[in-house]
Amino acid sequence: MFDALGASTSWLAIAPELFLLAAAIAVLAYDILAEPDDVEYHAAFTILGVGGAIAFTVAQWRSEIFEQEYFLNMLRVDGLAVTVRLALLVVLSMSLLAAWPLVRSLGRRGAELLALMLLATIGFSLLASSGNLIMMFIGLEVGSISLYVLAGITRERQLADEAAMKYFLLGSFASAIFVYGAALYYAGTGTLFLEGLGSLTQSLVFTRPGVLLVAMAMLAAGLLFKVTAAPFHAWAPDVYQGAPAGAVGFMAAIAKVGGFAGLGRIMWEAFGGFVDDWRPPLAAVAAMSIVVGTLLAIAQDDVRRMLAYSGIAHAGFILIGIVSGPVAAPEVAFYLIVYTVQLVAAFGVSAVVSGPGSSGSARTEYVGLARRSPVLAGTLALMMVGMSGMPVTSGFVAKFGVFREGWDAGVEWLVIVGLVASVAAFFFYLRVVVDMYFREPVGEAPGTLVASPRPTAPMTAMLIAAAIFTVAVGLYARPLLDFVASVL
Amino acid sequence: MEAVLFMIFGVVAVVGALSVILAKNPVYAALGLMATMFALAVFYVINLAHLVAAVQVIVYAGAVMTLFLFVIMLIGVDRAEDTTETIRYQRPLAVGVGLAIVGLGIAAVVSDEWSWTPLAPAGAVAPNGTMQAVAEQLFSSWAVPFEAVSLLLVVASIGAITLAYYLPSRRRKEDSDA
Amino acid sequence: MPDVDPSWYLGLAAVLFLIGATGMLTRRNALIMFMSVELMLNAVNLTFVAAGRAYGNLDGQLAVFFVLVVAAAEVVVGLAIIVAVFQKRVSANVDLLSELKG
Amino acid sequence: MDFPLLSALIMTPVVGSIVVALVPGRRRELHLPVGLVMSLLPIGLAGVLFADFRSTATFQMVEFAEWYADWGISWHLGVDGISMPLILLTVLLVPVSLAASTAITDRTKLFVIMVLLLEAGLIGVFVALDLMVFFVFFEAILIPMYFIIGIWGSEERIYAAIKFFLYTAFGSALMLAGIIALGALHAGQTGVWSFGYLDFLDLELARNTQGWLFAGFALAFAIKVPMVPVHTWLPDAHVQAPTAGSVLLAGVLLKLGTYGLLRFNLPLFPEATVDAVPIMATLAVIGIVYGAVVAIVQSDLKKLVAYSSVSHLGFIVLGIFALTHAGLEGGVIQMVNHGLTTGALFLLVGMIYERRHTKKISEFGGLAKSMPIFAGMFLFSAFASIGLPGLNGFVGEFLVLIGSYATLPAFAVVAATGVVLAAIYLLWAYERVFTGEPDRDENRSLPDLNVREVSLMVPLVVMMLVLGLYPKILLDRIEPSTSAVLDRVAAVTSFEVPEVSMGGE
Amino acid sequence: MTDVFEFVIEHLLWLIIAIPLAGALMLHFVGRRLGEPGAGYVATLASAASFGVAALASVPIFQGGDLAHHPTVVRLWDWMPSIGAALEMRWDPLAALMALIVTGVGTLIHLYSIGYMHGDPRFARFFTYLNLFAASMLTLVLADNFAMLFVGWELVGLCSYLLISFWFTKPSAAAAGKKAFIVNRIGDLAFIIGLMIVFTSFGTLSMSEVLEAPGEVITAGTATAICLLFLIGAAGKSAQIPLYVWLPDAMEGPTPVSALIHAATMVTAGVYLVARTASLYQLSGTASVVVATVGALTALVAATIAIGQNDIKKVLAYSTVSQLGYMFLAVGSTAYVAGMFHLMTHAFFKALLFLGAGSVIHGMHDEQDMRKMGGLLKRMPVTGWTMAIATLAIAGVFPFAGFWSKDEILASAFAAGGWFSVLWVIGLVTALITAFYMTRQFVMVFLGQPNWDEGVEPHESPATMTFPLGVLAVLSVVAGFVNIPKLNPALEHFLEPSLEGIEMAHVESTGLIVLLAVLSVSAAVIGIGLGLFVYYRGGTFRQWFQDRSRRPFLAWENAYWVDKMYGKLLVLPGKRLAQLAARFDDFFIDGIVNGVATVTARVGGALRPLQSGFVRSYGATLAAAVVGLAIWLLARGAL
Repeated sequence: MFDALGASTSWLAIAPELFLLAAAIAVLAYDILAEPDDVEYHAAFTILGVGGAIAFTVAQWRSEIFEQEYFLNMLRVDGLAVTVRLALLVVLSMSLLAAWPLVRSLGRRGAELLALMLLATIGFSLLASSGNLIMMFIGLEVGSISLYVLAGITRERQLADEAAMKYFLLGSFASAIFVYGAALYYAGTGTLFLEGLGSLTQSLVFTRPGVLLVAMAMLAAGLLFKVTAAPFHAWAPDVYQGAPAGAVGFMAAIAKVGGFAGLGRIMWEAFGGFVDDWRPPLAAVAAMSIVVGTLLAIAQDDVRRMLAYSGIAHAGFILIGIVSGPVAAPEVAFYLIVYTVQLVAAFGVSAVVSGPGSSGSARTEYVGLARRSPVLAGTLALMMVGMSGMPVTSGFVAKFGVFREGWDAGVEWLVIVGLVASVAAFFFYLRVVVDMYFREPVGEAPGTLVASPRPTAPMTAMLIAAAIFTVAVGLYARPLLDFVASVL
Repeated sequence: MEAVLFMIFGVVAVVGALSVILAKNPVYAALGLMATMFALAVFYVINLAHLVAAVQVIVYAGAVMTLFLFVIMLIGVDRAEDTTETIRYQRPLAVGVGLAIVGLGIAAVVSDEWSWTPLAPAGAVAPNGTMQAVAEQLFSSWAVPFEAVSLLLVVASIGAITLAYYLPSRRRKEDSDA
Repeated sequence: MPDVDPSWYLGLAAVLFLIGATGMLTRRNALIMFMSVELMLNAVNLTFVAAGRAYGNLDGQLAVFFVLVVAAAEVVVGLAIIVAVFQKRVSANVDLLSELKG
Repeated sequence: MDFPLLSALIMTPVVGSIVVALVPGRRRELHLPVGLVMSLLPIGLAGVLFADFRSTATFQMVEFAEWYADWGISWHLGVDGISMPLILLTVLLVPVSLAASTAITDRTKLFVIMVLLLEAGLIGVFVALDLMVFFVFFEAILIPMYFIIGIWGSEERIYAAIKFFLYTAFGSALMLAGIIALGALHAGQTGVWSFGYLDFLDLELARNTQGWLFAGFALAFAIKVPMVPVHTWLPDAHVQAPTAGSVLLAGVLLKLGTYGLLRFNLPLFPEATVDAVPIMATLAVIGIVYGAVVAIVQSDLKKLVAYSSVSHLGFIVLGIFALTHAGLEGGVIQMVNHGLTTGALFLLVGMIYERRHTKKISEFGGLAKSMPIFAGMFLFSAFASIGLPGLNGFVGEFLVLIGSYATLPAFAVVAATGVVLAAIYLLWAYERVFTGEPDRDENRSLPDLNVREVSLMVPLVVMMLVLGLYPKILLDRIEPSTSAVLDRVAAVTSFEVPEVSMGGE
Repeated sequence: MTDVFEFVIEHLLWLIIAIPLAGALMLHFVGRRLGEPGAGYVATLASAASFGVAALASVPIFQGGDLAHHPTVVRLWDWMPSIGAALEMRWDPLAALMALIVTGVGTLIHLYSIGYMHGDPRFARFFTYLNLFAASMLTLVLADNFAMLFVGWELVGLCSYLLISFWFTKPSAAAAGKKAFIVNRIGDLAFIIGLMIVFTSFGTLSMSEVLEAPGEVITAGTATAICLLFLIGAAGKSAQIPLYVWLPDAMEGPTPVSALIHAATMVTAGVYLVARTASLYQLSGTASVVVATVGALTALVAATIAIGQNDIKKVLAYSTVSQLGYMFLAVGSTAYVAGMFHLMTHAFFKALLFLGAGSVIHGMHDEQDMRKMGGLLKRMPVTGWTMAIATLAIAGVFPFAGFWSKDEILASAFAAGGWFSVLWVIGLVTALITAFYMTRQFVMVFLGQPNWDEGVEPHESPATMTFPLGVLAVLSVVAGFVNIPKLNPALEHFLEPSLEGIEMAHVESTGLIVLLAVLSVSAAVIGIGLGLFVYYRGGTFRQWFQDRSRRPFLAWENAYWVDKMYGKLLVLPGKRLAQLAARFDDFFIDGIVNGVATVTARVGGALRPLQSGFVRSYGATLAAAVVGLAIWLLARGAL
């Protein structure tokens, strides 16, 4: 069938996705056919699939197909695609380790969970590498629908189905808006390819392409929804609280990575010529995200909800990079990698503390965690410090990167808003540290400790990896920075 | 001629759409939606999108709406719904948003600046959306998206199974404390 | 040549999209909200088709197919979610789903 | 300099903390001693630093390595006469405060690690010649300090820790904006980003721009100092922190503020500095008087010492913004002096707190009878703090006062009242705590200082005497650097440093 | 032989300070082991050795050679180079005189203390402080750099603090020590400000350079400012109005301390300072008038208060204040030699008085209330008779030491004329009062009927205590002969090199000198007579006197309520202000800080209802945001 595409075909270009898909299918098929009691084969398939995907993503970067377009420009193998794909795969790998207890506890549905995670990754990976709005839409939907299901996968719990329902309703609403934006883009340009507008910009006979501006608003809105930028954020706290702990880190991280990749493509590439139009409103969105996320995070008593709001603020910070234009692409990618690692690890800890299938994770559960489980407390503290953007952690380098670009791009006020909000944000990040380290666990009887949560081995490995990553990158981020800068 | 058709089916489409959001009974809403879909199918034909029109009728009006009605019946919500608003500020907000959009539309009509002038290449002929024409495109330049939607279907089916397939025996004790 | 300007269709699509969006915001029955989403997607399709005709290419029509599949997939998952919710709450009223807030 | 002495200075405590981390958790009794030994290593390096230091204005022991080349950040370290004394102070106070922490029995390992990391951060701040490196260390030290206060502090520790953290972080946020702006300005003027201190010295900044940047930096440093009215985190933090925390907080952390003002605000924004002199001097003088006045009526010994810090730090700021040779020198040496004296006072308060578990002045009385050595040490440190000639406190204050009179006569006169007020609050406190008959049973039988406690006071006492009698040992090394700063301010602005002949001639 | 002296001056001058300092250090560390009386002898020896070095170094000065006329400056080390602060010593007649007084009287008092402090548990510590004091005071008088002078200036304050509150378990003693230090600090504040001006004007703190020819560098106005500030400093140290209040309280300290520090040496530092900076005062002119006025007023006020005191040491304390007033009057009247002269004689007789009082207190088992004494002359003859000599000396009876010096002061004031004539009258009246209250004291303590408490058996003190009394008594008699106007102006000649170029008030006419002397002696005699009449002869007349003078007596007894007033007007409002400031800090400044935090958190909380949990309102927000975004994009160009 691909013969018609001629030279435009490249298996390598879609190899990572194919590996993931193969793994997903294998897991499902094995589950259906063999009805296994444990998940060891699932693990093997998944590892193979993810490993292959990572290997081929690196291969894409290293081979001559890099910086080329394939399938008649439907897919690209450019820096953004490769970086984001790698980021997605990192998120996936970490999340798989974190989700393993959930996979086990779900029984048969564990296979479906794995498959959905793999498929969601494929979806966002396609979103990040597509050169066509419809392709992008499909990727977005593959990812999103997987996430809707993930949100409700422990459906016996009331909060889980509420989360799934909210996520689904709002998600499909946002998707409709996105695709209407695509339609208007088509109406304005006659093409669905991203670079179409760029080539048309010179020959536009109308001075104010209203249709395109509305299209821009709607396309942006659809993706801003995914990355939880305020005021498109309302679903995030409810979903992150209600969805099963084991999967929520994955859900939050992967949508953010994919969403920002898409946003970057659309804003920088398709609407690159309209930068003066979209920069102020997008900057406003960034500011609003930062402020709303920070203020509401302060008011939270549930750690997962707090992380959701902080995620809104982080979306704002990353948006500073988007606002700064394509020159900030390395910084945005860096931020995404750094932040999602922390996010997955933090949610991972919450999954251990509150149970893998839990909905919500009250702060009181963390009191005295440092005594009960130093590894969990230490990691979570480090992640909190990292997210808050303290120096010597990767979070600082990431924040500094986007701030610098923002300042360079002329949105100094936004940087200052971000800086001040970072200070307020210390409050809620450090409050977790307070609970874990400064307060004593209150047992049933005096002197007895409440149950000590024990992370599983994969989880521990993931947490330690995340911790090392956070500190190592905080101390010496140059390899990673050089990598994203050279890829992008 | 086309104008007449546009008027007639335009009214049908709008009325159908309005009945979706105004009907107290979901069944009426579903039927209204179906009416709109049929009206749109007519427009597709007018706009030379023959295959689309056919698919619209078969898949959308036929399959999807049937699924809707099936679920309506299954979960027995085919009774009238109280449509008084209970969330504060929801109605005014919705109305406000609506008015803003209408305003935008009017502005778009009035203002020259925002007028929409498609740049059809000189001598472009409106394509005839026959099955063959569509298929040629679908299997060449749109091949990847076409393959990708299969993922979508996989996801959808997994989702449906996961969410709706109910296995009481598999319920774990720790899952039931909600 | 048609005596109806493509922009008429675009206008009609916009109206339908708007009605769909309004339904999304005003109805609390999850099923009707889904239908509103479908309505919005139909408006998108109309836009695609009309614009495609104006530009003289088939991309619009092809897009419709994909939107249609997406819509179908959404319906499947959405209805599954509704069923799941209904199994426990015996209601499709989304306003009842407001335990997560703040 | 082939051997990266400064990097080694930073890394030694880090390595030390790793070593401590590797000590098995069961061997609780080893954590503190091992940490103490580890904290002694930097003293050796600092000794080398002191010995190799040349009294010139240029930066020495410079190390340079690319860090984030395209962002303009490099690992650029160096010391001059302004930072060298503060490094010595840091490496001296850390072992002392560790040795004073035998009362910490809970999570000792974590404590020792935090103190050592804090030390690394503090040294880093003082040797950084790249503003981002500086900022990284400046901000990073908040974390260990936050833990030290929050875990091992007293009742209100959580409030104090968070307040300390947020307050100081707020200041540094605006400073970071300033740093980024400077980087951007550098990019604008030269085409490449840089955060190098020496590069920034070459920037040409409009007066207006300087004003904004000055404000951003100054706010951060003013909070750190702390200057009135942004000082209220200090009493809380001091009172709640454990002894080691208080010692390091007062001894070194506060100096980051004054150090920053001197290192960055003056040379980078000379015109704005000259413009800001009235404001900064006013705040400094208000701080001197206000801090002292508030200290008088404090009922908590630690709080009293904390407010005395507000007062004493005011002298440093006044000296810096007097823009005279003597003022700047006095400011720098007063940083060291305050670190020694206030550190000693906090140590002593900590020792009595360990015995009586209270810091309330009204709980004490007549301690001089039961604890004569303690009383003597306290009185000695108090007089050093009051500014008794012959002890170190006087040198700094006297230089500052004399130095600032030339340019800010009215301010200097008002500031001098701080000298009287210091005597009032400290001697009154001494009177209430130490004199009279010990009327409470628990005060009557308190054991006097033991050998450990005396021996950790001795280095401080000796330093107070040495610096009081022969401050030249530092002044000679400080002078070229402060002169360079002044020359820069004078060269760029219309400000004229008053030419008072340099003695003798 | 001369070479030895020169060698001492040029190379060993530092020993004068270092020996007592070393003594202090040694006693600090091993004093306890030395025990009693070893520690005392070590200290005394140190003081004596210092006296010895000072005496050796003084020889060339007495010889009046080159070394006398050109002050030797020895630089020990640089202290704060940028403000010209160095540790520099100066050896000239003035310094030599002061050094000899300090070490000489000091040694005697050290010796005396061995007996006085007998049995005190902190015996060694006491001598540590005494030696430290000696070192500090010598630092002060030997300084050739204002910075070094200030070192001594403050260190003597420290020693004063330590020694006043030596018996710190007594709350009043502790409070007195603190008060002394703080009041002194107020003076020091002015002194420091003065130093600021000095440095800013001269660019150095070296005294030789500043005092060489100040007129070439600064104007009279600046000089006045400096001098007035120095005056306030001196008033603090020398207990002049308005800062004298600490001195009476300082009597809480052991009596030898009162004798050494609060009579003979430390309190004269102010006088020394004025004399030392005479060239500045001369340049100013106005400042001298103020000095003299302050001195005269202090003399009068303190003398009247002394009448009303019943504590044997308080009388002496106010008498000291009064006598210091005389010295100020002298140096203010530009009679620097007279001032130094009185400083010297006063050191002898006031030390004697204090030591005598100490001996009495010692003998009376720590009783200090004179109303409970009387008739002690028989029990304590040595003390009594030496005290009698001292009383006559302070009263200014010919030919005792006090007569010569006081007479010279009054004569100089008279000679200065103008306003100084008024001051002269005050001085004369004060002389009368002085004689009166001293007589009163002597009578109440030594004459009349014993009013001892039961069980008190007064006894004469041991030899270590009476020996210094004897020496000082001799000095109180003969010291006046060193400077007899016209006949033997030895001291004047001696000090001349130090006061080169200073114009001093002088009475030229011999007749006038005699006349004035007669007047002052008459005042003394009348005072003594009145005293004897009222308190010794007494009976009905005493009753009459006391009835008549009840009101003033009340005022004198309470020292004009100055302490109370200071308390009400300064200390209490100060404390209130401090409390107010502390409240302001807690509630206002910190309130704002906490307020910002609270408001932030509240805003966060207030925003929470927006997240209502209703999916439809989320949808509405989303829709509104999209529309808003679109409108913004569209409106940008349209508007």
